[in-house]
Amino acid sequence: MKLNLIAIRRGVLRWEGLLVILIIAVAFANSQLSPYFLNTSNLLRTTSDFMEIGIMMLPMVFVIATGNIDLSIASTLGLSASLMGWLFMGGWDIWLAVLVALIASIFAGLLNGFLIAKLKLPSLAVTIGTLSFYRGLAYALLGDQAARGYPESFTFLGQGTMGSTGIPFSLLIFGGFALIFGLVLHKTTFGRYIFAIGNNEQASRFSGVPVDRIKMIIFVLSSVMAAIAGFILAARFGSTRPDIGTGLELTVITVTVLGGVSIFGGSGTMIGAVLALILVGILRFGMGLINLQGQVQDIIIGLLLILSILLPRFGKQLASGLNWNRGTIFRLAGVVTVAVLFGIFFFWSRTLVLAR
Amino acid sequence: MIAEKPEVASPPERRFWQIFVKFRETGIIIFIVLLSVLVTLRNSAFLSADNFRDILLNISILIIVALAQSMVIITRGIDLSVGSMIGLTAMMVSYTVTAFPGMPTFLAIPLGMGLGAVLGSLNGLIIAVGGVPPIIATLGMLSIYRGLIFFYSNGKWINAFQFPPEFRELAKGTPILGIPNLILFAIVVIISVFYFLKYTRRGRDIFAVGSNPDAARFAGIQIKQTIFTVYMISGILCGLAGVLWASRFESAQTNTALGFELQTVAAPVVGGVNIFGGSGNVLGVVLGGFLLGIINNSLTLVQISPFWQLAAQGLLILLAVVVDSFILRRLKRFSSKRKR
Amino acid sequence: GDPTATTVPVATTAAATTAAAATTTAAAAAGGNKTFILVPKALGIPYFDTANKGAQEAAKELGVTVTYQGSATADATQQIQLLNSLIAQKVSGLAISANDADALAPVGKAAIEQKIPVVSWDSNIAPSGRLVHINQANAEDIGRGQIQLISKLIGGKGKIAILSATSTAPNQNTWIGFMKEELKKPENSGLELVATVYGDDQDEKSYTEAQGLMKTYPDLKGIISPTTVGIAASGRAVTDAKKIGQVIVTGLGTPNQMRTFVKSGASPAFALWNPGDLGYLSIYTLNAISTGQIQGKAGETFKAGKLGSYTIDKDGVVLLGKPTVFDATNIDNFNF
Amino acid sequence: MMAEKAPVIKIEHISKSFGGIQALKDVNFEVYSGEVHALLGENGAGKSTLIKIMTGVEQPDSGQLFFEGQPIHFANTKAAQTHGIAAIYQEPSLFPDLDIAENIMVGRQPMRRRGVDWKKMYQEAGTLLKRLGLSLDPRTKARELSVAQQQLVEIARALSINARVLIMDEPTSSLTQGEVEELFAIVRQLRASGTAIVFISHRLEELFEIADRVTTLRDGSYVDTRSMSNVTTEELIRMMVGRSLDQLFPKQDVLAGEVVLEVEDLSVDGAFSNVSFKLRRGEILGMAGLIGAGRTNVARAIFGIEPATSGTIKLDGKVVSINSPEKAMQLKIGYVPEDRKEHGLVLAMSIANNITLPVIAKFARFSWLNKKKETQAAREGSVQLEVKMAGVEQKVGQLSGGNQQKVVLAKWLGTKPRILILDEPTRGIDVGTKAAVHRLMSELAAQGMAILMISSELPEVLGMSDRILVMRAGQLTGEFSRAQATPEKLMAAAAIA
Ligand SMILES: Nc1ncnc2c1ncn2[C@@H]1O[C@H](COP(=O)(O)OP(=O)(O)OP(=O)(O)O)[C@@H](O)[C@H]1O
Ligand SMILES: Nc1ncnc2c1ncn2[C@@H]1O[C@H](COP(=O)(O)OP(=O)(O)OP(=O)(O)O)[C@@H](O)[C@H]1O
Ligand SMILES: [Mg+2]
Ligand SMILES: [Mg+2]
Repeated sequence: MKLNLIAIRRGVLRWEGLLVILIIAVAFANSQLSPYFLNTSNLLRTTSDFMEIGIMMLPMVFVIATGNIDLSIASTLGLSASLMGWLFMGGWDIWLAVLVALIASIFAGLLNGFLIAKLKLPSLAVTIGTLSFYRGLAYALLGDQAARGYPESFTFLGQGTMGSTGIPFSLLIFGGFALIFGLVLHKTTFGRYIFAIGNNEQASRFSGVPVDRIKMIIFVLSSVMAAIAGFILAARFGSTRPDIGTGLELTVITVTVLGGVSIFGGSGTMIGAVLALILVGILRFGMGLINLQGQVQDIIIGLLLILSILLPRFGKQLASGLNWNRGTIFRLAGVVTVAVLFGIFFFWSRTLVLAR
Repeated sequence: MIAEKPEVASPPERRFWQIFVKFRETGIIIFIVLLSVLVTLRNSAFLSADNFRDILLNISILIIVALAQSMVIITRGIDLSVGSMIGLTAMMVSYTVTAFPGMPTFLAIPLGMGLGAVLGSLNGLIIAVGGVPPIIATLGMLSIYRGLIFFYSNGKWINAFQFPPEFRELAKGTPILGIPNLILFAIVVIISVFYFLKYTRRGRDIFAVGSNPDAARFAGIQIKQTIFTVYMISGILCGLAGVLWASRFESAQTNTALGFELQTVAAPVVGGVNIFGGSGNVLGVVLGGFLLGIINNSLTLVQISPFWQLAAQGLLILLAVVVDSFILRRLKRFSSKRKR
Repeated sequence: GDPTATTVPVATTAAATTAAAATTTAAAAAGGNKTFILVPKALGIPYFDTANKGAQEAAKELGVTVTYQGSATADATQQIQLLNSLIAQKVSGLAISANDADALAPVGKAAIEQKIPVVSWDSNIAPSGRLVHINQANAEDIGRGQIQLISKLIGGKGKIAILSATSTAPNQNTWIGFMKEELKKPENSGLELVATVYGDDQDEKSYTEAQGLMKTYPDLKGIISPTTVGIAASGRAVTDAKKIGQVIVTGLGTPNQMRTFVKSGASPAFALWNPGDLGYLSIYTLNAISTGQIQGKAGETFKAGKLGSYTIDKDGVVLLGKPTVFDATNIDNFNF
Repeated sequence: MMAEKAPVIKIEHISKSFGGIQALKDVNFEVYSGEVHALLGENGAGKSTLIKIMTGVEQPDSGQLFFEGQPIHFANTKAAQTHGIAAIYQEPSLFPDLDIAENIMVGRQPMRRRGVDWKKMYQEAGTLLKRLGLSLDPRTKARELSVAQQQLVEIARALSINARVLIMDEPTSSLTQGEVEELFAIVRQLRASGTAIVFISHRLEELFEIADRVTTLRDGSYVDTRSMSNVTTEELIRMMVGRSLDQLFPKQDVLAGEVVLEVEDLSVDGAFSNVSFKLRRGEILGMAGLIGAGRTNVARAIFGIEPATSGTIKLDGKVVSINSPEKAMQLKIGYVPEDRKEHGLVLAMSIANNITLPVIAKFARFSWLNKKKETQAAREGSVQLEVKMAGVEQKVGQLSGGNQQKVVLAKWLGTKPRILILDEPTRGIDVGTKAAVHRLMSELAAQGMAILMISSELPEVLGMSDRILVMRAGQLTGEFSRAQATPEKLMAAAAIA
């Protein structure tokens, strides 16, 4: 029994451990490759580039842990920021505008939640629809205009730092929320319900878990946090255009699953997600410092995502000994041949045109 | 009250009333008809043969890829890398045909499909053999393949004037009855996929694996091979789509088909493919793609303010999904009442 | 901007004097081991790559290093991330084509505070976030020029439509504004602007929009598309609809993309400046600031190699010149 | 006769462990063609694991498998299938989205030149279903089937393989007598034609009816193999449990109290109609019926899962509307569903978390969890039901089928309901535990709980109920007092006229 418990704990800890090791490795590599990496003010400044992602990631952990997905967050971000900007341009007080936009985001979340929890539509289908719908509303509001001229009290949200420490104010906001979301997920009945629903929604329902209500709450949370991220991003930009934050949802999902939250629902930790955010953050920053092109950076993040899951499994297989029968060798030879042929064609054909 | 997964693909029925009831696509067809009537009232050009041909042209590539996407979704997977695979094969094929203007242009098709097969197989290996969850694997490959386009081309696009003139005929030529090749390709793919899914064991395995993977293991179905196959097919069809894309738009750019994956997921979802795997059928996907095509086409025809177009598009997709599920539920209730 | 563009040349000073004023000594000697960064809106776009060619030419002449660094997609968030890592490296200067004029201002300001000179080119940064903006062409010239061009091509009479990039692209909107001004003139009374649509700078969407225009307005005579993606897509849509000669396409495009359509008559003429010169001028301007020849104040004058002398106007804008009109007679002299 | 031929399957010194749990220790087993060989053992004894090794689902840690005398290794189920080994697993494993015919034929669909021959497939499936006495359209989706119907489809699948070895892991656990008879008739035919059959059941009387020999496992170890003709029930139990057992249906006589639940004209469209009955304090009300009679649907309606479309439910004389399980639980109703895998348990969560799920709020202050209290309660619940486990932190999915069922019971007893609905409560539970569960039910009733027990096992219904309702095709067709009820009367009321 002892043995078994240890095995269980190790299973949970392994992922976070791997992330910590990766973070240390990347940090070390960065400090070797660039003299500018280990510089507090540089690190702090780049932190604020990732806070909106982080803030949206927190409820995304909830959403994915229940076995759902929310593709509409970046659009909700855009809608809230645009509504705020639109009201502000219409002469409203900025904080009143923020409040109204925040309320609007609750409705956005309620619509998602209603369609998913009450009408039992798949979250992917619903949020693909609201992805266009909410972004579309942002365009309808601002059209070809940009909202600008926000007061400094507002831009402080995204640009301000804590006194002379250089710690971005948005980092504080994120840290506070991360703590709350983490505790809710791991220490409360709400968190327990999330995991139960993610593992077996029907059994949860049969056990009296208020499945629909919890889903509603989670999707509302997701939208509200997206709105908050929207205000911070608008504050950081000092302006709002209706396309603000387009495409961020994929980054948020990438970070969440890299953090070990099972895409099928039912498992994951908040610490893992935060560690993944740190990992992606310092990796991006480091790659920027050594002047890797944007696309190359994307390739590396993509590889990281895949290899972080692939390599541990592969290692385990190697450790337990590969079964070198003829079938395996044939297949391996086939794969290698195809890969080599593809590689040759790839490099040869590109020179044909590029050389001209 | 329990969550019921939407249910699809019905076998032939004997009793007359059940044909209508069990016909999964009723909802979407009603929606298409309603939308068409409304649009025609605003602009009668909508109903013209010309416009109809344009809609079909515009959705042909989407349907080809959406069918591949559906097969992946039926196995409980998703392929987010389709846009990047299309872009990469489009670029590589375009480079090749411009480098060898003398080569018979139809060879571009097998070339594209072959390249696509390699890309899809890599996805398949990572997912089926490596055990990486599909959404993670293909999210990663989305960036990787897109990055490779950039690396491959060094940012150099291929423009219309660089292609051999016959290359555009690949998609736009009209050898049979004046129907453009592009539509013919789509029809061939639709029929092939239908046959594959309905009449081959491997095709049936796809449904079995998606419906209950544990049971599939007990039943001795080759799960890994099945999963590998759908991703490889996805690659092959993306390769075909890449060639057609380059031919139709007469250009290969670093951002070709960027973001296309969302549409290829939307079409099956609107067409009733169960996003949790196990069910879905070809007709639904085709209708789903058709509906998306109509929405895009009609938004330009009804002269809705361009600032409202995106919102209208999202709203219509939402409505389609909701209306479909309502009609489905109504029909189910009706059929269960009649059973008694 | 890159006419696929997003941001605005705020200033529209028609009176900018590009003519030679006081000449400053050539900056070539002052190069040293400076590293300037040329930041496009995104990588993998030929227009910007051409600008980079010009920038490299300038670098060679000046004896500095110019690195071409961009994000994967044309997105302000990514661009800010990139700029932050560039600032951290303490590069010698930044020349940025901004994805969002306002959003990039704070980070530009931060760079300037750290003594890293910032200029924007092609697509403006709000004045607080850059020292100088290098404007490819005067917005009013572009806007009015487009109308004059289409009027000539369709014989001064008929329905026309505009196919723009995204509805949020401010420079497109500024140009469209001047087009509408120009249309009010009596000599253009025969032209009727029936619609403005947006192709979002996506090939596919632009194509569909152009198709839609021809269907909704069967007697459409011309399409103006002040964006490289849109004009090429329109050319193709007109060709595919077999309406060459009936519907004339013009706007802003690159010669390579438009070559086929110029020759087929789908788009007999269109305009653009030389992006290579734009990159060239940007690096010269940056170098002039970096070496202290100028501060970026209005009225300062500097020499930019083969392009001659430039003066900074009162909005901190340097104007490259007038756009070139490409047609069948000259298109084969250009390759970008 | 058996001594001359080699056994079709022979297992020698097989051991298997999962993580820290030793499921099988040095087990021997063999089965000859033309023999029905029963496997017997308590829940968690290792029966299912043993057959999974025979079918290639699991790989043994050590030991050897022989097929017709030759050593062999099944790397996967396909390999075992090609050797003619077919199996029905304990948990129904159908494809919910496929129709019955395809579930039966999956991977072996009849082919013609132009691909899968659907017509032939429906014909063959229809014939098989008829043979099993199942009047279902082979085009019906498996999703729409009840657990028992699913089990029958599984049996049809195994039969359609024409296997040399047919392995059945508790195929009868949710079948009623009629279906069991039909199944046994087929098994006898197969035995006569030389098929080797491995049969697992916790219903000892079935073993006496069908099995030739029986092998008993205890705690993963081999105990003995005996011929059924010279073994008694008591001996079997002693081999299984290691001790003898007292009474099997220890029903205490209680005086039923006031009516707590009254159902009037309850109907759910398409499922059942006009069901009326009363349930009293301290009473165990049995509910019998054939498969698909609608008993489960009645329970689901009362528990608010699929609310009634008409009719009323009264609690303590007051009309209540129950439209969700949450509401039902507030009214102190509990429901142990028949499908434990889908509805009863969250397999990937721990035993503790499963047991406390319905009452988790009780272990929290301002929703802040007190894990110590929770674990304590879970431990008590699982000890009471004798769950065989490594600890309450163990995942429920790792437990044997019977032990999973005990966790479901522990979970609902933990809610301390006034009215407990049990849907096939002892499905897959071994005799020893079954007796314990029955004793517990009896005690709970004596303490004043009202129990509605749906069961397809006639002896259980007869042995445990104070009163028995019988359903047929969505209607109540009979009510019997404990004294009146006989198997014949119940069957007559349940059978389709
Ligand atoms: N996948 C698994 N992981 C961990 N433990 C397992 C697993 N499968 C079985 N076990 C353990 O192995 C032991 C034997 O289980 P098995 O399912 O073979 O029992 P069984 O005899 O079939 O019981 P039942 O009559 O309840 O079906 C049990 O203790 C069980 O907890
Ligand atoms: N999980 C479920 N979801 C939807 N419908 C169900 C479910 N379970 C049962 N049903 C429906 O209820 C019908 C009646 O079966 P039910 O299980 O109520 O009968 P029963 O008398 O309890 O028989 P059984 O002995 O099979 O449990 C089934 O044929 C099935 O269509
Ligand atoms: Mg078992
Ligand atoms: Mg039942």
